[in-house]
Amino acid sequence: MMDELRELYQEVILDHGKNPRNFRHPDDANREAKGENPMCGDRFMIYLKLKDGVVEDVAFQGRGCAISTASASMMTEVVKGKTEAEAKALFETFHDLCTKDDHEHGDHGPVDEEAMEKLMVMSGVRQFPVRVKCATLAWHAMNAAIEGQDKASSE
Amino acid sequence: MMDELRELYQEVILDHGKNPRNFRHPDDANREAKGENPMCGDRFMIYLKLKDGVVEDVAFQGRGCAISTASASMMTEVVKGKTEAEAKALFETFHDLCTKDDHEHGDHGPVDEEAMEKLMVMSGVRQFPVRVKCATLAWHAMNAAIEGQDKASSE
Amino acid sequence: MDTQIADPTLITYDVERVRADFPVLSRTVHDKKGKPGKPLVYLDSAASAQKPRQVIDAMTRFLEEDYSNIHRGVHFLSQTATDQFEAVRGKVARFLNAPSERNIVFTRSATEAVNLVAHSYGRAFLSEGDEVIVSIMEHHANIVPWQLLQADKGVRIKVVPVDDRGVLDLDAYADLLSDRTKLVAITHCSNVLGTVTPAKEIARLAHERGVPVLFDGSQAAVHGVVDVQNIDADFYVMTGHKLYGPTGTGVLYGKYDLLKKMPPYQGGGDMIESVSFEGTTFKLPPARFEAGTPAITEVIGLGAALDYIESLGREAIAAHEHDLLRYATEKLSQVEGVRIIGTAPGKGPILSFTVEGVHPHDVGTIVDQYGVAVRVGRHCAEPLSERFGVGPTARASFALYNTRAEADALVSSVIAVKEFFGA
Amino acid sequence: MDTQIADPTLITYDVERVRADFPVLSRTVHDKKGKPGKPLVYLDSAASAQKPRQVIDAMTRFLEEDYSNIHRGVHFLSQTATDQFEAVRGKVARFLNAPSERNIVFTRSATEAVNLVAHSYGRAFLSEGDEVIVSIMEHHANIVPWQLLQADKGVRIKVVPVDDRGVLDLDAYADLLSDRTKLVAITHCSNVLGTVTPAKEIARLAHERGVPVLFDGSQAAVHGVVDVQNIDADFYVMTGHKLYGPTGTGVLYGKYDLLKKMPPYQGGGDMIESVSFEGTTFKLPPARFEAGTPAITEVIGLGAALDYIESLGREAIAAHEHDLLRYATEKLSQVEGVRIIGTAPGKGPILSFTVEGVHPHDVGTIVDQYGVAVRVGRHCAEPLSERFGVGPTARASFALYNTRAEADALVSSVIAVKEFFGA
Ligand SMILES: Cc1ncc(COP(=O)(O)O)c(C=O)c1O
Ligand SMILES: Cc1ncc(COP(=O)(O)O)c(C=O)c1O
Repeated sequence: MMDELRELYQEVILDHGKNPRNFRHPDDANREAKGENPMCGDRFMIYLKLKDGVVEDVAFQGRGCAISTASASMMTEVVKGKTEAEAKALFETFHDLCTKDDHEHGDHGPVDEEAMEKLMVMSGVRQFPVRVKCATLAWHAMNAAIEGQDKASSE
Repeated sequence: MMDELRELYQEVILDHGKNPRNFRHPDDANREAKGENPMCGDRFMIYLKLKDGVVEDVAFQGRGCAISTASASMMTEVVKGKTEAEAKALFETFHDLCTKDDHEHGDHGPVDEEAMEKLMVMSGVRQFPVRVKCATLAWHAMNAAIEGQDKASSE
Repeated sequence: MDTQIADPTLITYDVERVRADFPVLSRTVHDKKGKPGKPLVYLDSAASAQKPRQVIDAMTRFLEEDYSNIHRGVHFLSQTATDQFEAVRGKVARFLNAPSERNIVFTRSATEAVNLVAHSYGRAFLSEGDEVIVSIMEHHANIVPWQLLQADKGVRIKVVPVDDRGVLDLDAYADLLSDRTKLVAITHCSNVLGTVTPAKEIARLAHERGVPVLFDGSQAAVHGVVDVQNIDADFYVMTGHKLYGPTGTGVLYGKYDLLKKMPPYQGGGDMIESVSFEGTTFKLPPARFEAGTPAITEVIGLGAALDYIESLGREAIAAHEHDLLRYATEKLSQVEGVRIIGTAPGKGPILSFTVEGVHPHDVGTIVDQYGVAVRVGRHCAEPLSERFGVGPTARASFALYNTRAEADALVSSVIAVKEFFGA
Repeated sequence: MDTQIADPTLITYDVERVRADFPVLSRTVHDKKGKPGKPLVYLDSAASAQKPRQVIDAMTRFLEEDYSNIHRGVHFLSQTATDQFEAVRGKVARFLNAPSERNIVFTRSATEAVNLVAHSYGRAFLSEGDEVIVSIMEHHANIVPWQLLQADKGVRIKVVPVDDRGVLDLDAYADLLSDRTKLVAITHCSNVLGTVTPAKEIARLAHERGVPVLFDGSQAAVHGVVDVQNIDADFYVMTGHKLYGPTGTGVLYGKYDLLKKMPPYQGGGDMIESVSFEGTTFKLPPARFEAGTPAITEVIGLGAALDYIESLGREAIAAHEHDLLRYATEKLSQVEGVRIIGTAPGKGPILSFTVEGVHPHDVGTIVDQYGVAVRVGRHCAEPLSERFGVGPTARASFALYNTRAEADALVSSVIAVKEFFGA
């Protein structure tokens, strides 16, 4: 039992949860989207600076649980500098990581393997289905922002 | 089982059911009220000629089951010539007959004992609670007509 | 009858084994002082079907082991209850061949499902002078909600007639369709006549004019395979308790683009995204239409009921019921003075009838003394009973657990009625 | 604590015997490969209560022996089912001390009951500019229906504040009452703070201006004796599944003269007197508001739940729960960093709290691993969570089957959370 909890709340996650990176609202952001989890009341704003199809900056604000905050924080770290297509591929791959068994992961185009290795720490949520939304919330919002929507669809 | 059925459908009732008395709409009726049983679709109109507080004529039309038709028919026979107060006392006493055990019958003022004896044949409905409404439908409507309402309240 | 007995589907359908699944079917009624009365002959499944042990057990098991409120909890029971509840949405979707579980809204009943559409879709998209087409054989559940909308918004109700067999007059329907038509709401199977309506054709004609169609599948879903995509229904409603499932459950199927543009129906927990006194936002369907705590245990039971139906096979059930209908119709028609109301070809296993000279209410009381449970009255379809000029009728309806012997019991009890009344 | 243990009501209340009535309470959660996990510590009864065997058995028995549709049948089962169903109306009336069973309308849930009033009473008697007064601590079920009415009819919603303990500000309430006030809709017990509101005084002040009052009794009815005549409620709603009864059941109590003048809510079978396309007439309440087949089996189960509660004694239950609340509050307050939200005097057994530095969602996940089921989030009362500036919280709620040992388990699991997070 405690093993699984440790699996979910790895040190990296606790750290990102307490000290989120890129927790700010960049002046020059040109895209933003809201991510909201009505069940627990988590709410994030994701800010992007997109230029020539590249995510030049990405940051977030808001409040949420350790999982969602850590995931948002890590998302900003790995997405920065990626092209839109790369960012979306990362999103899809990360989504698989949180929801599917390894052998079911789809092919979403070339992804930054190093980034995915970093994100592996989040895979513990698979054992906590109700927390999957926490882990993917900021990612959904980031994806929505890239697509020009102002919020991640709740479902 | 067949005993109880015979108790309910006594010969008198079958006869009144098939050949209802006072099945007509008197020209000089000055009161009328509708009685309706939404469950089985029975519908009767009760017509009264009230003069100086006396039921000079009473008749009915409509369609219903053997029980409700017979009861309406017998009602017209016994109520005719009664004062309003006597008619209402008959109604209350008949209602007790159909719904309550003997020892629970209330005192509703002086009633025509002979009429009540006649009406005794209807007491078989007590074994058939769902048919009580049939037996009392025309009576409720008669009572409503005396009170100047145009229909018996459905409950 | 020999040819039917030789029908392979009937041979493999073991009705006695099926009956053993339904505890109530072994009871007697009108017991007197400890003496058993008559064995129950339950021919009132069109009003509500009995429940197999599988359904009762599923509810009991859920309540004893996994019960919790759903959707809002991170704790173990809340998760497992939510998973089981949502799995039934998928089962219902497969049962109706809906494209996805998000097309499935849980309601209290078919009645509530129609009211939901009238309230949400009707009040948002229909206005004064717009027309709703129904048929003369609708159940009150598919009449009164439109009348309430009529009172509220001034819409008009147009009524498709039926012929003397009870067959829907498709030509008249086509003539009623006009630019003013904004919705068609028609039963897929009449609860009085048994008539099965040509749903696909009804939808096609309406869609030619861009008009959405709601089907009341309360009876149809029980007696055959329904494919909402094949008939191209825009809305389809059904009710759990007739599907051998618990009371308190109903289903609204809706095309997603329609559901998505509909405003909320009731307000409360679970249907909102965010609430503040400045402004509240709503979830996407189906959640948008499911305010408050749903009938959780009952939906679990409904899932078990659908599993049960599938385990027997919907086609096998339909064949069995059809055999009973044919058999009972033949036998009952031979009784003098009996008139059968509803003789449409391909009808469902519903047998409404009158006995000359005897009011249906009296028929009901007397056959009940023989243990035979039939419904009498207008069956919540008053305009129809006026149409056939018969007033109330008696109605026997056949379900997956009924037998030919029970049809025989019906017929002999009707003969007893006649003897009793000297009719 | 000694004085409490000496309290005679506590001595006669045998919680272990009570627990034996609830099958689910003996289960473990998070079992792994056949190895039992942690014993369930169910502290989420404010979301939904577990069901005693008596309720489960009543439903099973009904389904196995007496099930039928009601109200419309002359046959044996239909009569006995109708009698049992209607008997529960009487039980509910007695439970609330309503003058008569005709004051009792069965609904799907408390949510539906509020929506019924908003839809029927609200749309008939409120119009643009009229005001509805609610409180800041309402559950969404008593906010969103009025917001839908606001969107529909242009009514305005006024909000009574609470102080920092969660006590309703009666002065502010009195000030909000005006000639524009047409309805007051206030909770009788908050599902987040536990605050019990001064219902009698709320009603008295409203009635001085002729304004009817609806109380949301979803929580209050569970934790004490409610007397609708004594508090002079015009409407009172409650929900069966929190009363140890089945899902799919709710109750609307209404004063009869109010119910009588209200137009229908939903249309369908059983609520009509007569239907024709020329004009339909409706039955008197409560039938008028109960369209379609109700949750028959579930209402039977609700009757068993009320019997069960009465058998333990409502005052004894309240005393037991109050003891648990006091005990748990004292223990939990001693944990550093824990903040308890809602400290009104005389509050119900609901304990909302936050743990400094740890998000409630994480609290929920971790205590769940210890078997402790608490709710986390905004508890469908978002405006309130904004009011206290805390966002979501964790909530433990105590019911008639909880124990001091379970309160201890809660406290030690919260301590484990803190250790885990180094908070
Ligand atoms: C054709 C039809 N529609 C609607 C209904 C209403 O179903 P429910 O009462 O479960 O809402 C019924 C059953 O009574 C029915 O037979
Ligand atoms: C105070 C209060 N009101 C209303 C409700 C709604 O109850 P239901 O979801 O059963 O309609 C709840 C429970 O969730 C509640 O706690």
